[in-house]
Amino acid sequence: METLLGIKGPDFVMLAADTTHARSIIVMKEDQNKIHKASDNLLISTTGESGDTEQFTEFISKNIALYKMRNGYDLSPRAAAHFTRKNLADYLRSRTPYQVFMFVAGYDETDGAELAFIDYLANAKSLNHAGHGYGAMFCSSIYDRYWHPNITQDEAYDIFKKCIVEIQKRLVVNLKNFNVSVVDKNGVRNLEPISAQSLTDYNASS
Amino acid sequence: MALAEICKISNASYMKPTAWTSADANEDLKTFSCNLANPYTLAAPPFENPMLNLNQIQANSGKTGIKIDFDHGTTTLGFKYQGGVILAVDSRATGGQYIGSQTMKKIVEINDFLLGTLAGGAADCVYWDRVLSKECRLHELRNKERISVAAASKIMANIAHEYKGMGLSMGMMLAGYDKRGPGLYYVDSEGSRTPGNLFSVGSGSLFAYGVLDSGYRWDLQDKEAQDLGQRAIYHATFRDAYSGGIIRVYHMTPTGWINVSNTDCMELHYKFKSEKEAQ
Amino acid sequence: MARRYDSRTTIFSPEGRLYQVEYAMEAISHAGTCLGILAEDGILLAAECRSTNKLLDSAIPSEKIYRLNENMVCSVAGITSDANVLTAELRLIAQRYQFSYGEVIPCEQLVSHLCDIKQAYTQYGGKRPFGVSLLYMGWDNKYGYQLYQSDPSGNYGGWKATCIGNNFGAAISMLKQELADKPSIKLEEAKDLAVKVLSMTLDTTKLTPEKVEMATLQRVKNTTVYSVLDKPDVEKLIEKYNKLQAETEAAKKEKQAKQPKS
Amino acid sequence: MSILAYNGGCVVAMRGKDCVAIATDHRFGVQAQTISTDFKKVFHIAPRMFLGLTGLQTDILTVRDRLMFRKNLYETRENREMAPKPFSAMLSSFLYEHRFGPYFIEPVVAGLDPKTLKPFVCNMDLIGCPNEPDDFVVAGTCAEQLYGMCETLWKPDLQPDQLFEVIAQSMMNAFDRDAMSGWGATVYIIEKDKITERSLKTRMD
Amino acid sequence: MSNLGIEQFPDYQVPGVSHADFSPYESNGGSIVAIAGEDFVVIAADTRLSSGYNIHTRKQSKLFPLSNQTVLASTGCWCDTLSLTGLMKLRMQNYEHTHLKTMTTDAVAQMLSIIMYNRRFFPYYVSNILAGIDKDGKGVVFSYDPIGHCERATYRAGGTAGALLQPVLDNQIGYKNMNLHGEDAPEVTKERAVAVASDTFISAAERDIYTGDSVLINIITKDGIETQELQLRQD
Repeated sequence: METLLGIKGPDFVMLAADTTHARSIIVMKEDQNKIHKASDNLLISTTGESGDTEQFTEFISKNIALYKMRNGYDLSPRAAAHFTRKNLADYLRSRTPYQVFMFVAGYDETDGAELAFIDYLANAKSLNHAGHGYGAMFCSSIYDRYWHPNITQDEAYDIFKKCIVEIQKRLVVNLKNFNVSVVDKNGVRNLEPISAQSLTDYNASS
Repeated sequence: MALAEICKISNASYMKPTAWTSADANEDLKTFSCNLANPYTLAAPPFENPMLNLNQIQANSGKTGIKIDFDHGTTTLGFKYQGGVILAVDSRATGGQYIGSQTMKKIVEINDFLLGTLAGGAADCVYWDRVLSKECRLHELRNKERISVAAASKIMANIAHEYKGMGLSMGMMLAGYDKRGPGLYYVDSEGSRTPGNLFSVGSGSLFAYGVLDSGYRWDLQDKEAQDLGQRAIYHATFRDAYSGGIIRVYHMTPTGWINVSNTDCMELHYKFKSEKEAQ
Repeated sequence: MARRYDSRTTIFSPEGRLYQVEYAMEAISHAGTCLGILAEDGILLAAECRSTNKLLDSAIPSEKIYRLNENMVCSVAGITSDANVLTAELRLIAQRYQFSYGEVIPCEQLVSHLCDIKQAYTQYGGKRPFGVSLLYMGWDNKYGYQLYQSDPSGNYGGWKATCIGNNFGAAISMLKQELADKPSIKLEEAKDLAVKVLSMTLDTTKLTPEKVEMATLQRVKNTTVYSVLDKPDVEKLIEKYNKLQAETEAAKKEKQAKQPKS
Repeated sequence: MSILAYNGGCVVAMRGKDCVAIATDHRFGVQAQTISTDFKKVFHIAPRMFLGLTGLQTDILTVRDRLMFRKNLYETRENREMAPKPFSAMLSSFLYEHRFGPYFIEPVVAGLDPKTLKPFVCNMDLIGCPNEPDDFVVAGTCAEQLYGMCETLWKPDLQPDQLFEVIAQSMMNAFDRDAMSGWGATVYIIEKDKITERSLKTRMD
Repeated sequence: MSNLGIEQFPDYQVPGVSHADFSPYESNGGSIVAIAGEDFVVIAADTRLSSGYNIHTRKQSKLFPLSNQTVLASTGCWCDTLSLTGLMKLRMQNYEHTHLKTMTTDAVAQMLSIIMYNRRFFPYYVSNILAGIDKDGKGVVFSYDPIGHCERATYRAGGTAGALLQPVLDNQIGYKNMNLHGEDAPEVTKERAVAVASDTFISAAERDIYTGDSVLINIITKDGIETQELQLRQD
């Protein structure tokens, strides 16, 4: 029941992920960070089968780090996304398929910003805005409404606020808090988390 | 007819030598189209769990080649605001993945002051809405005053509850204007009935909610409210595969309903697109 | 004395040498010469092609210069059959990378990957090393134009210009002399230089187009263009070189003629 | 909801007079939800050859990558452009290797033979049974609708611009009757000396 | 159906055997098309009746003239079609005897919808298209889903090749996706309607094994029904 959100701007990619870690009906943890820093120009955010998420994310991050150590330069975000998808697709038809929904997001001078949407079947697509999980289904129409090609980071953050107000209003599961991170030319930065408190006076329709 | 003697069926009704009398014909006529006389009585199926059986038949449509797909309609919304009630719907009917129609009328005009929206099984909604409009007309004749939205929705809820578990699929909103002011009820085939200010029903409703909630206020002006309803349905048609066609907007005012617009969502898409590019 | 140590490819001799590797280097130095020159607007590979038998079917485009993938070409010196195995392996490595990462393999990674394989033959497995040295020219978006050379030991290095095969030592010193002063040269100059070096290293005095294969790699409108010079172009280059050579000959004779008188 | 219809989408290819046309829709969806409206299911494999893949999107990407792997090797080894006929044979054997755990895709190959410039269209089922008609091939969730349209509109020896008109109308009207495909379309007309790519203004519902 | 079968006797359960349930329906194939113009309507149906891969007959009309202004085309499970059309004729005869006038097309359309819904829990497996001239003399087409959801349209295709035919009608009659440069779609003439109906059937016969042999075309105008026949491929 977790939710991931992603927005790509001309020179940045912003990700938001809820921080609820639940097992069956119990919320075990409220500050679970689901956005993993794979390298200083790459973010990987994963949700899905508990266990699979950490395993696969670390497998990919370690391989990307190894590539950097071996060659002295980073994998481009597009190549990292392709590499991730290929591995997930290989595991799909193996004895131990991984059931994970992911975003691979990064920034690179030559390729620019890249947001790759990957689902558990290893269907993958580079998108301008996307979401994983039931909560994200409410947000796709908000993205359509408010996203535009040269969006700034503040506007993107504001769109996330609108989405999270909508999720907290309509989704049956209570996702109290969302972590937000952004990757751009000066690397990876964590922004102010968006939670129910921080949205109390926020008016979505303004 | 020796065999008939042995099996002792020679004097059964279907073995009568005489020709079919007109009484028998009428008897058959009554049994096979009984719901014409009394709309509540539908033919009983020869098995007790029609929902399970119908689903099974639809499931192995691949093997048997029998493809029974009913028309389903999928994105409808309605909300109350200071100027009355706005209803907005799409017009796509799909049987499985095949688009049966792009011009279905998913808002059923029950009477001048009552509208019903249609989501889920198209035939179910249309049939029972027709029964409801009959009941409402009878109410007016009996009581010399228009039926309240609450009472009308109660009739529909009771009908739905009567057939609960038999496989009816309806998710409808009843909007109207009566002495208590604008009324909006959600009634579905599970028999649940609740009043409310804002509803969206159908598989496209998730996408409609996104835009609807972020734009909805009680003090919207009429034009703003109509555009909001239309825009919310447009976003549903863009994202949901089972929604599309023409976006119909109705406005329930104190003096009855008005069909505000019937716009093809293709025009809307390219209009909104150019507006955004202009920004 | 050394004979006893050279039968096993993976054994060091008392002087600390791997004879099989050195013998391989030796074999290569008798093979047809290949040289590569890095220019600022492209790279050049030139090779002396020894099998000029008229009966040969001209189906195979060239037996010294092989294309590896979109952005890389290599030229081989040594045992051609070994070379075929290595170039096939190079092509596979390149495609495996493209399959995993969705982009073309950077030049250095392809070369280093092959050299790991070559090195394995000098340390375990008991099989003889590949008797092949290769020159690689390529382009990638990390370092632009690159020229690499690798030898049977599995060692590789990046070069501005280099040569392998027959008379490679003389060729390298000539290249060093020609290029030492200039920071970088144009591809056209590189072609003339290549013809000059080749004619010097070839045993036969006269250089003919059949004996020379030349290919260039350039980056035009962000696609890599690999073109093999056909016979007439090589002809023109050789004539231009011969004319230049004749003039310098004449000038030198004249200087000699003037000098003894004084 | 068969797995071939999980992501939706459709491709059609037609033969014309010394030219071929291949068209694809743009939808990438997961069941009812449309995720993206710019996923073209046709890939430019060789200068005069296109490969269209419909079905499960993950297999579309995997099959494309693996075929590019084999095609690149073929072309570097042979040092010449790969012709559609051998490419389809390669595709067919590649799919049959997974006979008992197949890739859930329906491929369409369209192109001109590099030497004879003869138009070539062919499609296969998910285990590589090749079908090479001389009129048109269809694949995707609205195959029935496409058959109806193509059968009615297609004529032999169409000129490139007529072929464009026929394939565009066939595709658009077919996927307007299918919930799972549409959301934009692109047509590629392949002639001996040039390839015209035109995207169509379609319904986006 | 299933509870009458073998599931009642667990000890007869043999693992691995797939029990072919008694299916109450059968698809007898056939396709139908209807196109309405200003004052006429064309309704056509093929004449092949089949079951599985066998052809019962090549000359079975699927058009049921209910009155001289209304024709019902019905394909699918032939037994359901017969009982449904029988019931319709019976009711219309009754209506005529009680009201001394034939039912208008709109009334027939509504009645058919109610009658089909009567079998909501054990539906008729039929694809119906009703065509006729309505009370203001205009050509009209009504299409139905198996449980009677009725929708008025100007053109419609149904039956096994419905999915093949409908997009062609959208394009050729509805002029969808055609750039009409502003002015609205030209009125369909009788000749064009018949021509398009025939062409669509020729295409359908190519690709759908249940459609073929010949096409019966009824052209309904206020002065009655005119019939034409078109030969199709017989394989």
